Amino acid sequence: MSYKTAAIEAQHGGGTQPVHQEVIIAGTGGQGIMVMGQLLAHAAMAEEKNVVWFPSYGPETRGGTADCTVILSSDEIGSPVTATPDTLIAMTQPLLDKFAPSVKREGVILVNSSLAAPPRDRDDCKIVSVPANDVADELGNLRVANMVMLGAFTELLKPVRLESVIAALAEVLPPHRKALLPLNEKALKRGAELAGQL
Amino acid sequence: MSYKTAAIEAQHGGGTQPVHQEVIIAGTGGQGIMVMGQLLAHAAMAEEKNVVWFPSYGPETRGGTADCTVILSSDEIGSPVTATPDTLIAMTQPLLDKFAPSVKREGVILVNSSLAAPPRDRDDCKIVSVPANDVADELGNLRVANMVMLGAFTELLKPVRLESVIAALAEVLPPHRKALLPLNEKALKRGAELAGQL
Amino acid sequence: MPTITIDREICKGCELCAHFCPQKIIKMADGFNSKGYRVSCLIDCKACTGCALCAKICPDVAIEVWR
Amino acid sequence: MPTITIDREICKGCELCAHFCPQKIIKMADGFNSKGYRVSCLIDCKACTGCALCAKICPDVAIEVWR
Amino acid sequence: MQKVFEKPQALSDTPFAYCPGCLHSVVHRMIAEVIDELGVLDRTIGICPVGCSVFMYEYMECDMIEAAHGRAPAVATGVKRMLPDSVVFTYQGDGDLASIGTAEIVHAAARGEKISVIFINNGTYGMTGGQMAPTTLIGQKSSTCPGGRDAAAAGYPIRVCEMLATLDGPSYITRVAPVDPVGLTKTKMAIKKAFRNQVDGKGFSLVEVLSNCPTQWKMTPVESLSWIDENVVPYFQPGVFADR
Amino acid sequence: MQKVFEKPQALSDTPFAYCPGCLHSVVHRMIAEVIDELGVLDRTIGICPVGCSVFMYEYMECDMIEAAHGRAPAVATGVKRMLPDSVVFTYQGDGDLASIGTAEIVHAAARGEKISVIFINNGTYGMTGGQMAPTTLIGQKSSTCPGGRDAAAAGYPIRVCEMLATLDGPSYITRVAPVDPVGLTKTKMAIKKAFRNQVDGKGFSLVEVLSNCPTQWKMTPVESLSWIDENVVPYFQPGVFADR
Amino acid sequence: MTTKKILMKGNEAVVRGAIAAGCRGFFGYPITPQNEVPEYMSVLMPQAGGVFLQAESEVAAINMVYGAASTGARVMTSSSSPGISLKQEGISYIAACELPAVIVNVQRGGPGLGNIAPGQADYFQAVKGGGHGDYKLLTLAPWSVSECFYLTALAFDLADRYRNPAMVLSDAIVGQMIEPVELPDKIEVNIPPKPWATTGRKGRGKNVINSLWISPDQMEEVNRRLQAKYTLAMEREVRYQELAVEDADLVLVAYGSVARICRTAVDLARSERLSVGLFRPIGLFPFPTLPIQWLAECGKRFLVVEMSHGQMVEDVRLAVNGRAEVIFYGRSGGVVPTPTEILDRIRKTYGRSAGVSHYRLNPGPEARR
Amino acid sequence: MTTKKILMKGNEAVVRGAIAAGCRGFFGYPITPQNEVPEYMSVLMPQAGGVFLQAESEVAAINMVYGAASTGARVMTSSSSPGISLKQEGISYIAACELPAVIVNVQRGGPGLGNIAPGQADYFQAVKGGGHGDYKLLTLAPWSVSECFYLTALAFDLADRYRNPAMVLSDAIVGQMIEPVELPDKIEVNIPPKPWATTGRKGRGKNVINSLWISPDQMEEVNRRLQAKYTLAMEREVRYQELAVEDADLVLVAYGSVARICRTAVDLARSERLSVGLFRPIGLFPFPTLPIQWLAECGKRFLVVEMSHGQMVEDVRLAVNGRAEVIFYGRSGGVVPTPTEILDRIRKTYGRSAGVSHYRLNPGPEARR
Ligand SMILES: Cc1ncc(C[n+]2csc(CCOP(=O)(O)OP(=O)(O)O)c2C)c(N)n1
Ligand SMILES: Cc1ncc(C[n+]2csc(CCOP(=O)(O)OP(=O)(O)O)c2C)c(N)n1
Ligand code: SF4
Ligand code: SF4
Ligand code: SF4
Ligand code: SF4
Ligand code: SF4
Ligand code: SF4
Ligand SMILES: [Mg+2]
Ligand SMILES: [Mg+2]
Repeated sequence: MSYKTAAIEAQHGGGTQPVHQEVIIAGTGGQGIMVMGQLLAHAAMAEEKNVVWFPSYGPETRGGTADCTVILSSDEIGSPVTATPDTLIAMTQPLLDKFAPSVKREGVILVNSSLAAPPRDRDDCKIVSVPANDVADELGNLRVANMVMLGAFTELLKPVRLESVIAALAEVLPPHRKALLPLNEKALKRGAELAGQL
Repeated sequence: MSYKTAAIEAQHGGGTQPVHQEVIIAGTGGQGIMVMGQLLAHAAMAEEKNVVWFPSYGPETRGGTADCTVILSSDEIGSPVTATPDTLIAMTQPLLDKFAPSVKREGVILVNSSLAAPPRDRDDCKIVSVPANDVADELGNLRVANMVMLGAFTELLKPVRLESVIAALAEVLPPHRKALLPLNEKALKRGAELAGQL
Repeated sequence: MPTITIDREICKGCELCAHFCPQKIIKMADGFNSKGYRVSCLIDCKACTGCALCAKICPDVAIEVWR
Repeated sequence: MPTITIDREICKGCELCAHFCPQKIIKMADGFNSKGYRVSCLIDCKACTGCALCAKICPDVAIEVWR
Repeated sequence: MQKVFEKPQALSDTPFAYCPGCLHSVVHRMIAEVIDELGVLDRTIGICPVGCSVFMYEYMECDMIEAAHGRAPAVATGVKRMLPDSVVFTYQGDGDLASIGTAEIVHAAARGEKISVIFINNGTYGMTGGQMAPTTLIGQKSSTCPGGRDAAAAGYPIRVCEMLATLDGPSYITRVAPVDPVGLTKTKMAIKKAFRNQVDGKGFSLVEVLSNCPTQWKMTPVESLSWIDENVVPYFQPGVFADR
Repeated sequence: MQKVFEKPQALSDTPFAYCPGCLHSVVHRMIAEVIDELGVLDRTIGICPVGCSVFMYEYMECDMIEAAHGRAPAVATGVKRMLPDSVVFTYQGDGDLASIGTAEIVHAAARGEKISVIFINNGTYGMTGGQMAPTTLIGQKSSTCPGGRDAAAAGYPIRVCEMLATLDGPSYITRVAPVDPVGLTKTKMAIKKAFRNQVDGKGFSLVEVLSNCPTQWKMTPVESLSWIDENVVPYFQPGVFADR
Repeated sequence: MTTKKILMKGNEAVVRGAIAAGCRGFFGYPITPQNEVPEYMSVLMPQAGGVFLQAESEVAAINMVYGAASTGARVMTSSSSPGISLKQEGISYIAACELPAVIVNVQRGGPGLGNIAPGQADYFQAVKGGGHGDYKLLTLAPWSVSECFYLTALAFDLADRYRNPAMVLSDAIVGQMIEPVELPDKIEVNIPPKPWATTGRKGRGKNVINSLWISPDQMEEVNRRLQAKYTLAMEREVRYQELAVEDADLVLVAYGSVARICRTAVDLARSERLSVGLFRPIGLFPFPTLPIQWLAECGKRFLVVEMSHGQMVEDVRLAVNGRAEVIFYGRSGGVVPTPTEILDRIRKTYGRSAGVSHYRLNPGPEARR
Repeated sequence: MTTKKILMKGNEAVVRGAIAAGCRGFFGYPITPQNEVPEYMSVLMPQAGGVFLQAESEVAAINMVYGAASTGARVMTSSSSPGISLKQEGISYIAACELPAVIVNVQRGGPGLGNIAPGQADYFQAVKGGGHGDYKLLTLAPWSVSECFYLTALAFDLADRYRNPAMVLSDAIVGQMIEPVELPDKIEVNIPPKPWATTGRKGRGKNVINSLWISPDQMEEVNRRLQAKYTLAMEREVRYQELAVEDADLVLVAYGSVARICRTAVDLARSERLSVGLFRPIGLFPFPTLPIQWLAECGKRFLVVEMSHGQMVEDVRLAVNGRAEVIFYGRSGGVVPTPTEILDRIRKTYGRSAGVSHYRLNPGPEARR
């Protein structure tokens, strides 16, 4: 019994088809970056996948940038960090610039094209532009730009089902945001729709 | 050139006849134990001897016991502490009891017989009783009991000359005790006198 | 004629200037700047007294006042 | 008749009892105790009122009062 | 036509990273204006705290030192004692000054240390996520008193000005509320006086600014100012507590 | 004839190691008497400081904890919160309480922590050799201000009672001077009230005792009491600063 | 008995582990990246009938813990690097008084104010003694959310068993990451009787909690007692995990989050047919000296990976004692080594002849040979 | 140019050394056995035109030093064990900001409140890092009153040379003992220019003293810079003294006051014809690793003597790296080992065949083999 099989068998005892997705979501504090990752994590758990979410903030809670890593896998997850994500979801230009070079070849880069221009030097990746802020503005609240992006990502990569993400909303949104639940759902769906059209 | 000679030559380049005296002076805080040791140290330095003085107190400055070690030597002094003094000057019973067993065979134990009874189990040592408090009381100030003892010690062991000790008084006594200088000198002499009579 | 200029790239859309303006001539614009903030703008230059209250409360020093 | 007892082995000779005694009947003794302190003593039992002021100020609780 | 209001010289070009509507940067600007007006940019040394204003050294054009949480008054003391001709100020939050740094501020005040302290009381730990501060009001919610501050469990808010005014050291102690035009003006004047005291060789000056934290209070900036007016001011009365 | 004054039960038989004439042990005795009188020996936990009274645990018959220098109020808080039915007191010197432990005493007071604090203000660091304390008077000599305390260099003495009385937390704050028969009686009464407050479920109580240090002051005990009366009392006025 | 799988943050699991273990007193002060600990405590502790108190500072918090632990209750505090530095005097007191208590350090990037990114540069402080005097903290290092729960609970047991403070040495990755866990509703809690506690005499003789021993002989006696406990713990409380070491030629040594990253690096290396294994100390004090010594005697080489400039590597070198090559790779200041960069390091070192490494104090961030 | 011989206390010599080296700011808080330092400072510093300030606490003192050092002046603080623990956060900040400053620790018996007798159990805290993060203190250990003077002065030079805090690790023996010294009236003082100091801009661009680096890459850069300095110091600043080691078979290793006691023990041993020598590290960080390694390669055995339960012995073992036997003898809690008991230990170990010692973490007070 090789080391690898041993480890997997010991921990899981089988499963469905092997999945492994490493996602980095990045933007500014206040854009709801963390919530995006957490929704993904909840959805993945509901679907019995292994998942780890790991955040990285700017200065304590304030000002500047925020990013989080979500790793979904049918295997047990070792490293909760990655230097080479499969997918990048970039909500602003500076963060796009920072992380775009790290995405794996053949990877996917989702760009919030309301605030950032798609990278030109990653023609080895699939680049998807989503005008998330504009769409959110249309929906009536700039704050749901994150949901638009997440919806698009889910539709595109299908790491989890959109319903699982929607189901997770209730658990993840902070109490004082509960009123916005329907709007968030709408934004997720709108994002998915957009991605479907691409 | 052996190790030992090398060290000595390097440091001194000769000297008078070799001397080495390790003295422990012990009593209660307030009895002027430290001053006794410091006077000895000053006198020794004035006589160009090597000397180290090292104090050991009870709780920070207060309550309980105090002792100090004085090592006088014509050699350079290594350890500033000793487990086996040549001489013990004990100002109270508890400290006498504590240190008497450590005195070297053939050593000397000076006992303040106003407050302590000479030890019975050290017949290998020279035991000298000085009723220092009574003498000090006679002199008009209990505080100079320490000087009585120191005078006696100097006369007996002659580690330094009594004049050197007297000369050191001016340097060692704290400013607010300067008025007591003549009394201290008197007490030193009285102690020496007593020891001479023994 | 007194007026103000608002640097829309610096503005964070906090609305304090609008709140403080005695003339009530600052409103929040449609759309947003490159950081995603909905910015403020002067809607009636003529009414501006140059009192600078908007500038004094602006946390981001986005406003300059001319008189 | 009120009186006090002073434990001379506990007494540290601070003289506060003498200072506080309204009857001024505590004085410092000649000689000293085994710790080398000159101790206080009641010099006039008859005059003691048992007011216990000496005891209340004695830092070393060396004084007991009888009444 | 001329510019009658613009960014002061003592403020750098770095954009503020504060949340929208946060008054931290309004106070920064006023300090910079005062430095300009007194012409002391070249001899001013500022001490920033640990708190949301931790990056103040990026915003100011004078020499700056980043202090450990709560210790700005001690750091300022070290600086001022070595350089008596300098103008030294600390800028501190309520967690920084009134909680972990209580001993340092009390003793700097008692020593009459010749420094100017700008104290931003926003009733919360803005930077670390809205925990209870020593100045959080009874009943006010925070991430460590989610049900609202309960005096029985968490005690009462501390009035720093009143407390320090019992000391003989301070020259000037005042509390201001920049929530309306008059409050803004008073705040600026108070800061100016606190700095001028140093120029005049006077001792310890402290300006407590009743400030906001729209993010942790979960309010809009405009709401946050009304909230100060209605809830904070009644407990923390503006005024001059020492002037000598 | 019966004994009308003797050593209280709550005091152990260990002889005091204080210098002759030091009032530390007078206050110890009063605390012990109060414990006896209130019948709380079995539920009292005392916290001793670092200072000359560091050995208080040897003198008391109740459970005792030796705190780190200045932290007795925090230690007491930990105890009292875990054992709300206990009677918890701290005993602290002026270096301990008013210097290194400033933050801890201010916050215990602000929280209205249900403890009794006995604060021995002797204007010096007795234990470590007579250094300047935060309560050393202007002009008073110490081993770290051998020429006398100079306000310009070392600031002004801190009036702890007045400072803490600005807080809403404390139930009872008083200063007493046991330098004469009346002062002795008031001291005892104040300590008793501070303890009774706990029995009654009330909050934070503090008794500041103007005490002496004949050794470091380089005076006889009798002189030291007059010195308090003539020099300390005028700056540190006895009185009740909070009672609610 | 386990509840269903739920998503949880490492810091929350610390809180739940503590409460499950019977912790009934929490005293802390906010600092990122551990803020979830006091925040969850402020909700859950009152529910459990315990005490939550936000202290005025870390210094006050550790002294409240000292007082609360004196009453015999299970109590804790939590902080991150700079805050832990402030607690050093208090920790030394708690150890000297032989009080059981738990201290959590969610390490961040340092030194100084540093940043709130992950770090492991407080290892020396934790295991050698950041405070004064000869004491040790029983130190556990979780690498997962589930271990945050179980090792925190274990820390309380160890603290009581040895009457000594125990530390949970977490970091910003372990504390901040969220993963699914299945936690038991209840765990077995055996709190030993504490006849020494200062609870009020209640009829017995008086108890005293004290670390002042003016007589050096008595103080040395206390020290000997402490050392005897540590010796016992060294025999009984060694905890570690080995992964694929049997046939490994090169053994990675790492703890906490870095061990997880190394685990992925081992997978990557194995897929390149490099015989690499992982040795993960779970307890940092007592350190798994003998198991490492044994591996060294088996002829393995070691690559120690830390988010520091070389701290745990000293304990590895002391264990190996010259018998095998010990290579170090470290990142610092909040930089997290990635699986690929570790793989890179493995590739570079792999196949080199196993010479004895010449130890240099403080190897730089680059490996030294 | 030297003055006449005078009697002086170690702590006073520290003060005189500091002032001779141009120290012009002292910020401290009383604690035995270092009280003579602030007391002499309060008199001598104003005479030298400098600042003496008694801080409200050790925490305040170290942060005053941080501020004062930021101005570029030579400044210092001093304390003893528990007080030094309280300074750990501040020390980490000073190191992170690359500020030169001197910290004196007159070590006493611990842990906890302990006592005021001599101790050496703060070695780990001093040289490994009691505060958070990867920093080092340039650490010097005097063994005589005269070294208290010269090493304190040197500490200021080192601090400036490396822009790093330096520690004088004294103890209650060295600090409290009085011996005759001949001190120079003046020593050479070369304070380098400090263009980074926050003195007010005075026409230049603004200066900032800061240890906050939110970006891990920048923070790592700071760490690499620190490590590079430490590496340089390891090459240049190794200080030690050897006594009679050439023909020695057994080498005592000890620092500070214990080294002096060992020196007498060496005399005693030599008089019994035992070939014993003494190796005394004068700098503790950088540690004299190579010289010890060299002695190990020459086949010497080592007996490390400390007033601790085994701290410096780890650095000796790391240097020896399995090449020779390392025996430990320690006393603690304020107990001072006497020359005769060390001689006893020498006698016992002498003549034993030189096997490689099996290292055990934390050897007890008794020697282990
Ligand atoms: C020693 C230490 N403890 C805690 C922290 C974490 N911390 C950073 S800012 C802060 C409080 C900030 O609150 P405040 O001072 O009120 O400033 P604000 O953010 O509200 O402006 C705390 C506790 C720290 N950095 N260092
Ligand atoms: C952290 C720490 N700092 C300093 C000391 C040294 N120290 C012991 S007692 C004391 C001050 C004592 O003064 P005070 O509190 O006024 O008590 P007193 O002796 O006058 O009764 C100090 C500074 C210590 N033990 N611990
Ligand atoms: S200057 Fe005055 S009137 Fe003009 S926009 Fe600003 S606030 Fe309004
Ligand atoms: S106050 Fe300043 S930042 Fe706020 S909306 Fe107006 S211009 Fe924008
Ligand atoms: S009881 Fe009163 S009268 Fe009697 S001796 Fe004492 S103080 Fe004097
Ligand atoms: S008050 Fe007490 S200790 Fe003082 S002299 Fe009187 S009996 Fe003695
Ligand atoms: S968290 Fe609060 S105090 Fe901090 S920047 Fe945002 S609004 Fe201002
Ligand atoms: S030093 Fe002062 S306070 Fe301490 S016991 Fe002596 S007289 Fe009392
Ligand atoms: Mg705040
Ligand atoms: Mg005092």
